[in-house]
Amino acid sequence: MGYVAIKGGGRAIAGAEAAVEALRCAEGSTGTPLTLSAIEQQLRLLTSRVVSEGGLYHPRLAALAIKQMQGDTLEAAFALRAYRSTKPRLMDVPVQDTSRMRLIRRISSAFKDIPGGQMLGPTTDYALRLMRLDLANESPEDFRAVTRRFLNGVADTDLPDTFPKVVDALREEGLLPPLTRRAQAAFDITRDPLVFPVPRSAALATMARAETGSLLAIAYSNMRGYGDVHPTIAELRVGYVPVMLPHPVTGEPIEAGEVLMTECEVVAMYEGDATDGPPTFTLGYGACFGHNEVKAIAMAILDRALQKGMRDGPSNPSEDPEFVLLHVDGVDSMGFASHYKMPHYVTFQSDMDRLRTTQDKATAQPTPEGAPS
Amino acid sequence: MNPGYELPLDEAGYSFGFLDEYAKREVRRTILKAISIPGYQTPYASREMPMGRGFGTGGLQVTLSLIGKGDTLKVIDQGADDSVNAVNLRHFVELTCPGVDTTEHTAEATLIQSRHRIPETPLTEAQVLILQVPYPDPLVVVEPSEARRKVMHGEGDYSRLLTKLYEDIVQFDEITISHRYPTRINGHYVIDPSPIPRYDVPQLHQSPALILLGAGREKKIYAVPPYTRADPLAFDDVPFRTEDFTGEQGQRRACERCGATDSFLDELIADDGGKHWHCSDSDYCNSRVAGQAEQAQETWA
Amino acid sequence: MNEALIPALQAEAAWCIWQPSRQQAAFRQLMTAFSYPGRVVPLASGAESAHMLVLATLSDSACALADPQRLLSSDDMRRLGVRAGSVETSEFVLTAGGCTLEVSPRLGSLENPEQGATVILQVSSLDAGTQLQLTGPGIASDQLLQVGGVDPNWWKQRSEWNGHFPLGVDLILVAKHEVAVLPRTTHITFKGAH
Amino acid sequence: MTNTFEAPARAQWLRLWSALPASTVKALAVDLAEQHHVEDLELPQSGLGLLPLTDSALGDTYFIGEIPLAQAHVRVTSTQGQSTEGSAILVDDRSGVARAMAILDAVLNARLPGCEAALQLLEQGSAEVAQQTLQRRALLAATRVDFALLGANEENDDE
Repeated sequence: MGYVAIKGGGRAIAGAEAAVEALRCAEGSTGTPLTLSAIEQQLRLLTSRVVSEGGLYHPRLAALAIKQMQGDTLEAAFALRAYRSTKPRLMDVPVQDTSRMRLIRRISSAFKDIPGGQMLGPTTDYALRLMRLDLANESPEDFRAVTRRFLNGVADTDLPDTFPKVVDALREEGLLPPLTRRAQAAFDITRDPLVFPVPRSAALATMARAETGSLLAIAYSNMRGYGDVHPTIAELRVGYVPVMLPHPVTGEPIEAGEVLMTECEVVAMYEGDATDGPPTFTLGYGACFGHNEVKAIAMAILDRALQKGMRDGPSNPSEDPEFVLLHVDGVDSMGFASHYKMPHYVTFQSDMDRLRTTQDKATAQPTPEGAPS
Repeated sequence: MNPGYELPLDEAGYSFGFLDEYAKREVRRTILKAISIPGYQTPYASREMPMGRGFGTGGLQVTLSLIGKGDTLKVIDQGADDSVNAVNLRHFVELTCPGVDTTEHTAEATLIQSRHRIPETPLTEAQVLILQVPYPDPLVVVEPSEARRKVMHGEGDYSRLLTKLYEDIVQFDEITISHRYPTRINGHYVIDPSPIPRYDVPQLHQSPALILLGAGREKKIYAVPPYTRADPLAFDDVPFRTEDFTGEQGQRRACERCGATDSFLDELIADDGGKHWHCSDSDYCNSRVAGQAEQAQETWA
Repeated sequence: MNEALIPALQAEAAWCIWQPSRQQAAFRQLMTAFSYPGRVVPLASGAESAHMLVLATLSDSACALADPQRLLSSDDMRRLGVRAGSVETSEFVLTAGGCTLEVSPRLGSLENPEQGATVILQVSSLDAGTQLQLTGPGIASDQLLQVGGVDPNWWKQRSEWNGHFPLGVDLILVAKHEVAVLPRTTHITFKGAH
Repeated sequence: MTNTFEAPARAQWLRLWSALPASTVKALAVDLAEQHHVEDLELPQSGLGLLPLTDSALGDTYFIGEIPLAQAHVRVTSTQGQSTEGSAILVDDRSGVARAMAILDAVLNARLPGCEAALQLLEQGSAEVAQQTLQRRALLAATRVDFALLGANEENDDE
């Protein structure tokens, strides 16, 4: 047990706050504060992670949270979540169409020549993980020249900004079951508790704002052998989806803004004993705010695994909706882990009272095995 | 964001009570239903708060939906106003609710938010007690499915829970539940009274003050209305027992600070390894010490 | 949306019932009335209408309100932002005590008794009329309440609706400026004839 | 050049104005508010909206997360008594900017005095958007995998 804080808690907390701030600014005389746009641009993948795990597409606020939380993605996502509680819900947004995504990257590992072509976009997939020492002392002039030089180097093209989805091509060939739009209303995880069984829309929403590492770990368990998805990436897309909303006066849809997102479909082996009709491939779907490919792929694999679990019952952890969905949220899990740091003196006191009483009773009338002590 | 975007610092101020008005209205509707159905875990859309799940977000959402100018708030954790978590919550309310007073004196408070204790000083009709709840449903131990638990609660069917208690007695000759002691409200719903010690459970019974319980992570609010029966589950032959503070010589231990023999005690271990006993309710202890000081002065005068 | 219409209402004397701070104070009075059934609690003041203040405090676009006797203007409904619903399906029912309802409001279910309706009943007075003797949660020994302008059949209907706890309806009795509440748990016995 | 610029469909206006610094748009709105009488039909608000998408595997609708929303709805009445409604809804958290665009929206739609300036901002905005589109296309064009050319000569991978 220990020391009960009768006094001093307040002073200690104020001190802790100051101590954290002191370390944030400890760079000293040579230090310059990070600007939010620098974080949003130069740490764009970190910002992406925070907007998706925070469940709110606001890159600038995410950048502020990253600065304030000194780079802790869990805490930054948490700050974004809490901010949501102060804002009213203004309207029911109509369903948006991701095929209108303005792409910056698009690949398929299933087909060489996909309609519209493959474009690697800004990826480090094939980059050698060698330290670029030239970045150590980058001059502002060089830094600012880079993008301009890149643009000048590229000949203007007649590329469209939207492309057909690969899975649609597969459907036309009959390799995938036709897309049957479902009427069922989407599950709102920000308002309704997850009481199992939950619809697939609840699973997709939960994974879309899940913590990347948690999602990856459970998906990896399936890839390694605690599962049988064996995915092939039909298409992985990164781009900006225009958000079309009805003009309050005319009622006609207008473009109110854009949202950067990553979307991925994986094809998994067909199910021999599937439905009636001829066997087809099965699909898994993953998507999240921002540019976060590992998260989208992990989610797609888990979606496919959960589809199986929801239909036939789980045969391993990654197919169990309750196991997966209740343990991938970074804000919940982090919060609960942290709360154990709080005082539990009173409950522990009455625990000891119960233990002693039962011990006394046990010693009073010793059992053959002898009394616990 | 567009290159030209700037955060709306002029528009970014937090509104009174942090939560948006729609969220408050929903919590308020939920509270009224919880009072109308004593002990029933009323579901609501719990919002994320700027502190971790498990740090009292449920109690806090209730407090923020109640509080207004003219209120005086007391926040305690483990019975102490200056316990780190209590300080943190009080600071947050001071930050987001300008014009609200805070106090450490139970008697002065109109709202009391607490984790793990009910103050020793009896509450009045002018006060509301808000308890932070980590696990709201006492039936979880016997029934994993919430759908089935809701039916059992509705029917007031707690046979399986009583069986569980009875098995305890058979094994240990004693009910081993230390805190969160299942308690039946107005003869129907059995609640988890939050992790208060058994010592505090009798205070739920016929309390003049309204008692609200908020579980943020589990998205539930329930209530023990004033002047309402609250009976801890027990058996005729094995009665409900509160914590026992009898010392080696069979006397009731006293607080070594204020001498109280009628309060819940914290057991402290000093650096020399010796055991010491203090009131867990710091305000109760402090005001007794202060009272004794006054008396001492009077006797000198 | 309530907040959105504040300017439109500036003209009216009663506009402040749309203010968050006013609604917070009103809620606390209502909560007291729910906690101590049968106690007459002052609510509205001056030009404020008590039943509008109750609705502004408790209802919004997330709920449905039934108004079978058309006691509210369409402007009132728009300002509340509440959905108009039928008596059988709405969370809130606003009605005059003079006449009874043809159909039963929502009583909730065994699993979700909170879905039982809240009925806002307009009465002529809370200090004269039928004498009710009340017992139940929130009442130390017993509580007397006098209610004027309520059709005697109301009490019959209420006891039928609340016959199977936890199902039932909760009643907010609203006079000009005061309210008194009869939650489903309150038991009524009548003192003398009326 | 302003004269030659054709006003795009009203559905595009907000996107184009949004591409400009908010200060520019707000400044014009202030001018217009001085020339005309502006009343708020709804209080300008900022808040959130859940973003529903359709998944391309099974066609389920789901919420990927929330987006900030700011909206305003005004009536603008000119000194000649000509009256018209304008409004704006943005993926943004600045109700002030939404209100400014709502005013521009009304003035330009009814061709009230001052609409030329609003039109000019549209032109500037479309230039910005064109620039942005060019940048994104470059990301694609520079990284296109042309299987036809593989092996032929790695060097000119462009087209």
